[in-house]
Amino acid sequence: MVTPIFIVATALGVGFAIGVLNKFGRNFTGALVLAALSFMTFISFQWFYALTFNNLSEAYVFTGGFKPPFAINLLMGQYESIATLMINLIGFLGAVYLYKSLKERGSDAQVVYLILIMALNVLVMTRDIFNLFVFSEITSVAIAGLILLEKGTRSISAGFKYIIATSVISTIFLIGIVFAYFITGTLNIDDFIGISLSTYKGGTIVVFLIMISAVLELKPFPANGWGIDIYEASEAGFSAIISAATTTASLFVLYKIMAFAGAEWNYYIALIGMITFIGSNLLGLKQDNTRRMLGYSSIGQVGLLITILGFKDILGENAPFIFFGILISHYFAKAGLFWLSGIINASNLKAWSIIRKKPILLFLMGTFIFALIGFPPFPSFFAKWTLVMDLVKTGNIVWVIGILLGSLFEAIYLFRWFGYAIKGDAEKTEEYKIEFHKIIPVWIVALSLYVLGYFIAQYNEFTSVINFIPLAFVALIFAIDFMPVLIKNTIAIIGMIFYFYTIYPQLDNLRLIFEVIFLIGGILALIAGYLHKGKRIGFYPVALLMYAGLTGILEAKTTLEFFYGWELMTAGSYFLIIRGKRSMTHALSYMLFSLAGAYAILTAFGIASVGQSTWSLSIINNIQYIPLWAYSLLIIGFLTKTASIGLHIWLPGAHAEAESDVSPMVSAILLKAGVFGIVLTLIGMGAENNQYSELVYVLGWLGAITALIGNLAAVFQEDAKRLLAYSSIGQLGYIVFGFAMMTHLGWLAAFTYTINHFMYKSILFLTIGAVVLRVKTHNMYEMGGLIKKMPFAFIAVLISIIALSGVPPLSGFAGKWLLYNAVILKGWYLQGAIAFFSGIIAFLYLFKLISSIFLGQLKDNHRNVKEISIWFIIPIYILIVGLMIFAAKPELILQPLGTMISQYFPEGGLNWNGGMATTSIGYWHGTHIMIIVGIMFAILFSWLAFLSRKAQKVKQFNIVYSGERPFTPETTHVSYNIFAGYNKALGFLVLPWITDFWTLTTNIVHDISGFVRRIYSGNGQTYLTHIVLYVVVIYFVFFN
Amino acid sequence: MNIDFTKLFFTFLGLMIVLNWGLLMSAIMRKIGARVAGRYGIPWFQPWVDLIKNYAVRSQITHGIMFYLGPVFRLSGGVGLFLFMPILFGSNLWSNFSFQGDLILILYFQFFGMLGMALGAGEGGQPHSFIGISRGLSQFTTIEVPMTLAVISLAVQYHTLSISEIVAAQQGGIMNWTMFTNPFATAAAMLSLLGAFGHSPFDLVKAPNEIPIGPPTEYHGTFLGVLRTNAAILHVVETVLFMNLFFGGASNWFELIIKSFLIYFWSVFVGMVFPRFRIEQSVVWFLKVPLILGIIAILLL
Amino acid sequence: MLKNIIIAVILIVFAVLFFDLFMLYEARTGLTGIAQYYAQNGAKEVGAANLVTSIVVTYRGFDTLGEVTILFVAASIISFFLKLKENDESKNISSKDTTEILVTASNVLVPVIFLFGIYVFINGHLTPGGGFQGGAIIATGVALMILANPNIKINTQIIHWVESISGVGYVVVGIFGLILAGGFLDNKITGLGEFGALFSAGAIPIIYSFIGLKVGAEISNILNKYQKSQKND
Amino acid sequence: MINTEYFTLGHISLLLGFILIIVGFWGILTQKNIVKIILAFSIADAGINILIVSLGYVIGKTAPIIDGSVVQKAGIDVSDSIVDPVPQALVLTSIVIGFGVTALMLAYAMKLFTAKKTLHINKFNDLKW
Repeated sequence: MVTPIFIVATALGVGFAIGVLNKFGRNFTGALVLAALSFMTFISFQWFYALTFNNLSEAYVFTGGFKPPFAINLLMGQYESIATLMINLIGFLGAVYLYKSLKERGSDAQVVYLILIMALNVLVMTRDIFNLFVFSEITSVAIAGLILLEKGTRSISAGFKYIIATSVISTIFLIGIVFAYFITGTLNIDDFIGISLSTYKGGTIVVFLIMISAVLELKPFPANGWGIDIYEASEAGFSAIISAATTTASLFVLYKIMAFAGAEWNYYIALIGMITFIGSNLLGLKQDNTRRMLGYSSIGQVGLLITILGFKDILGENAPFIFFGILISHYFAKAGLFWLSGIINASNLKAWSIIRKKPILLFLMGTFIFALIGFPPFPSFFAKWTLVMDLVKTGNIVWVIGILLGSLFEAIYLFRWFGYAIKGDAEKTEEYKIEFHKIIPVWIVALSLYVLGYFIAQYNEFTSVINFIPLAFVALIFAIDFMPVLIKNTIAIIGMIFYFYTIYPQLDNLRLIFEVIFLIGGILALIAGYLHKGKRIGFYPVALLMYAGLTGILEAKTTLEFFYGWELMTAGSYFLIIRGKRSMTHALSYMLFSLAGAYAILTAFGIASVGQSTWSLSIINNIQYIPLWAYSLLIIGFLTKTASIGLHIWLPGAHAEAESDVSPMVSAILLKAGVFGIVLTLIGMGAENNQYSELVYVLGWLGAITALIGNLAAVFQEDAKRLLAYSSIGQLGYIVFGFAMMTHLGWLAAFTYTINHFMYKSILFLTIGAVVLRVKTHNMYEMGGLIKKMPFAFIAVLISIIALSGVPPLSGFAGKWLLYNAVILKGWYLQGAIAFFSGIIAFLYLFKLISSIFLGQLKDNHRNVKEISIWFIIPIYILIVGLMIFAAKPELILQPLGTMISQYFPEGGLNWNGGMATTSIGYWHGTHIMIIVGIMFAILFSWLAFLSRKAQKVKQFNIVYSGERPFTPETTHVSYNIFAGYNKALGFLVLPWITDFWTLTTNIVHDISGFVRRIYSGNGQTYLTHIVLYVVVIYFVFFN
Repeated sequence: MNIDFTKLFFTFLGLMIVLNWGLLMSAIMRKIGARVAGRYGIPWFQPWVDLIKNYAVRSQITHGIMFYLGPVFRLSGGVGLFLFMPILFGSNLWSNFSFQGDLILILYFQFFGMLGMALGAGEGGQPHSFIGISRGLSQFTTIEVPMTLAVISLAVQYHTLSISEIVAAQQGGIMNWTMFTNPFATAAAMLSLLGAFGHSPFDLVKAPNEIPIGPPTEYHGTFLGVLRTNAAILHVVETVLFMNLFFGGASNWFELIIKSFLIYFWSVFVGMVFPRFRIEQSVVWFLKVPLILGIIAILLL
Repeated sequence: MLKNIIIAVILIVFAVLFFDLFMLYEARTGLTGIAQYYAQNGAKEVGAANLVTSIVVTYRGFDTLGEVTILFVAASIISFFLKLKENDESKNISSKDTTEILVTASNVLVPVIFLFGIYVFINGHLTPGGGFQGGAIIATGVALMILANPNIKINTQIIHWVESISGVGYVVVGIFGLILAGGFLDNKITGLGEFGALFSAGAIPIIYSFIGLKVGAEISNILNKYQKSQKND
Repeated sequence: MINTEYFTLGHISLLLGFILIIVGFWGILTQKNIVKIILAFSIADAGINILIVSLGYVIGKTAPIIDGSVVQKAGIDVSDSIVDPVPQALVLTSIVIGFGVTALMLAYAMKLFTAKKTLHINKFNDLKW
């Protein structure tokens, strides 16, 4: 074992020696610095490994040959080893990244960099408070110098602000230190802990001074203008070091100081952190400069970490896991993002669209952003989960709300930025080249995030249950992303079939239904993907990511697994959605609603775990602490995914703009995840013995109104896919309504709708998508007469709209019939009437859909279009077969469904007598009706065909038209705004007031952000005033 | 399903009776209308003449397969409604196939013909068809609202969705009719009936003089014949539905004829008095008084 | 106006805070804590007559290493911060002629000042003074040279050599302490020698010499950079 | 209130230190010239150094250098006759650090002046919000 003092000795030895060795050139000194850093990394890694895996006990390093407190000592313990490893690793990678900048500035800059990293190590390890001061001064001075790596006035003024600010802070720190020495006669931190400094006479004020300066070093909001400037002004590679390494060290300093500050500080620390977290992320919203935005994000993340430190006693043994989980994610991700920002060199967020030229950079950027927000499989996911669980368990729900609010703010600007990168309008097309030494560190940190995510998950008992196999499959697909579609699609389909085959015996009937929808539906939608030529870069990994998440939800045995699957699904579907044209804003709002929903679910899981000894998903069946809130949160969370009214604004755009074979995935399949969640929640509420009738009553109304508004809005659409999207909202409204009834029949109806909606909405989206591919427009009024060109598509749409509208004899009627019976038996007449009203409204848009596209006048530019692709016809007709079987033999599906529902609602099911289903009020024989209608239809058709056998086929335009010939198909094809009268009568119901509401909310938040950030006037003196004012305020708050 | 040929025969017979009664009824109504307007009117056999003429037209044109399917769907809708409707109370032979499905089936089967017709007409590419259909569908959505409320009210009142049982519950005197036991539901339904029959003021679907005859503009010859046949059947079946639900049903053909005539006359009567609504007017109209009546019917349960 | 009030309030609150601290203070009549330990054992353990030196160089030697480092870092930063463009190197600094007295005095005094500085750091373990003080004194000499002749060419190579070698030497001595004695920067790598003699207190005179040279070199370096940067104008 | 009986040399220098710090802070917060701000910082720094030294003061004791002037107990135990040596060591460090930081600040000031030909701090607000 190499003693940790060699970290210092190496850095200083090399650093001092370079003054002579610089004769050998800057490359030589650069290599020397790298060698020193790698040796330092090796030392801390060696300690980390020994302390973690070989159960070595922590080691003190004594300097001067005397024992503390008489001499300065360093400690290398478990946490120190992690922190120093992190600092040295990022130091090394950063040096690789900055190699050229440092070289350009000469050996002096190289040395300063090396010494900075060394000083950060000492900050972590030292146990002497004055030594802490000395090395924090070294850090400050070194940072102030290295800011100058970036040339120009901006970096100089930022550096000056930084150095005067840190000087003031260290003045306060020093006063605290000397008085601490004066009252205790020692400078050793362990002594302070031993004698509990704060209980000394005057100890509180001394601790206050020390603590406040340690906090100020971490740039708390709002006394942090000087700190944000350096993120913006310094060279990207160095911002990464500040954000990753300096932060780690400063947090560690705070941690050490908190050890002797006394528990009464914990609350204030947590509060300071929380204000910083929320405040910084709020201000991040208004930023359009990348680095500055990342700076706000960094400070925000530090705020969160400070809060965690404040809660360390409450979090108990999970505290290190949470702290390091979030810290490591932040550290890698933020370093990676800063480095990327140096490679791309686009200061304005909108200019980031140039990153698209190198898709692999997008992958890296996405990795970092998702890691920052806390998506699986990154460490922050597990840490945030544990944090929220523990905070809720200990009754700190308000804090959880704060954390989630801050995270949401952060998500807004980070995903907005990501959206610009993926989909923004690329104005400039200037080439940029990626330097090898710059991209390598980025790759290393990105891959480390994945690897660490896996290992972190294994670390904890309750996180080790995660099933990583689907994710591994996604990784495999990602690895072969360079292959053509044919191969990837086949592998994906085979993989999903195989996975379905292995997984289905493990699932109960409820989950099996959803698994069929998710996986079989997914496979069918993937078949359409064969249409694509080329590589379709990036599609398969994200599609499979979504499916991995979806199946993860079903397999989940614990709340963590469920949430893990949920987040994977959100991530995958986000990417699927943003792949569409013009879907930047839609994907953003999808992500934000999903995240807000996910946070609601997370909080609810936390509440559910109060008083439980297990993490099993079944804890939601027996929530002991504020159950009504928990269930409400769960429902709200899941309603974001089912796009209930009020939470639906993301859906129309997202579905409409998605690619042709993606729309069915995100509509017919994805929305069902929300349905599954609602089912789970309602089962949790006790199904038949449900005590939350008010909640489900509200839910029922919500469902009915969603159905009405969704369908009504669909009527007024001109974009075919948008129409279908609104229709999905309406259909999901029925489903929610059905489940909310909490009766056997209600659930049966809802499940029938669920299955039906999956089938007919898949067919519709696939068909319309395929048509759109042929005619190159979404607008229905630009189509028309396509029945002649695409009879197969027409038949598919015809059958599915008959099913959707609920007209007998197809399967949609089963749902309507069940719903009627359920409504009447439940007594929800008015809600029921609204639901049925909206069901009839569906006719309007269905007619518009089919007639505008397939009937009427063929447009001149479509005279040569062909039938839709065979790769679409195959899955469409497989689904049609399914639909017809359901229609002809409904008992095949309804009977097992009934059996399954009987577990939860034993009473009031259907009675089956052969094919005849009866309830206490109604009856229905699906098969017979099908036969009767079929025979009748056949007879009448033959009759008419016989009578009209001599009818002569005429060409287009040969119509009754006052003896004139219509001029163009455009003027003759009645489609645009066809329901104008209806709009005049009922259009007021679908005025976009919900969108307006959300827009207003967004604007208000942004205005607040814009207003608050004016405190950052850019004036260094103002920042100093902020710092001292902050001290004053905390002084008053703490001492009242 | 065991095929009962006797029953099948009676079903066919019933269909014929209904068809002819429907034709006759339409002739009577037109005659009444003419007299009110001070004209002489048509002879009573005019509908038969028209029908035969239509079926006999020799030259026909078609716009495609869906153009055929439109009238077929339409007629299937009418015939299907007849098939699933118990015609006479207490008679197994005249109850058709009503034991395969209940009131909900009837309600939703109405859409079968409508939807098919809309699509068939659509293939013609005739702008007036589209206009007619869009008006028809718009109006239809709101017509159904009071009707739905009335049906729910009835189902709750009688605790069944079976039409036969609803009729059975109304036996034993005129005061047992739904008309008296649930007057608000009856009123709501009867107002929605006005829309369903499409007489003035709700005749903007076909809107003569405005968009020739709306959806079927492009249809002629046998196609038109089929549509006319359907219209006759449908009118009777719809009145029979109302009769069954609200006016005690009928235990013999005579009673059926009287009641269906009166119910049909109600819509003709209103049509004589009021001028045509515009679409937004009629949509809103159904969401006012009829809707309120329907809600009252529900709330009074 | 508001700003002034805020500043006034801030200063008042700080005054209150300091007053609290002031009230904590009561004059000591004896030593406590680690100071007492140093007073009792310092001479014995470290062997330096100047207790402050034994604390600075040995007990808290690690701090001192940091101190040296901070000067080194500051000097390095200033040297790349104020680095001149190639063509500026040869320019002359325009300034008024310095007085004869200053030039003469500097010629006489500079060697004496250097000597005095060396004396101060070599005797740092015995008398008041030490490496920092000595180094600072040496740098004063350099400052005087610059004042006397603003265009003087200071041999930066020597400064760098001195700085580097003394810096590395300091670290190496520290590592010897780790290997041969009780820990990094332990002075007992040689015998402690006779108390109060010049060659006593183990490695302290060596370390203090390194520090003195290094500090002198560093400060001179900074002065040199400031001097050169005047060529910019 | 302050008991004048115990108002020693230590008190006076301590008070002086505090006053200097406050003055320094006042200068930092109000002066617009960057060099003046740096000077103000130096004043505050000096105040702290005075503070540190004052805290090591022991009534009636001498400097912690073991020579003839100090009373030695057994051997070389001088704990009864010297002032606290630790603050003296600390103040040395503090001074050196203050020197380094001030030097760097001045370098910055020079560069800032070169950039904008002014030392008014309000002019250097390119980065904001």
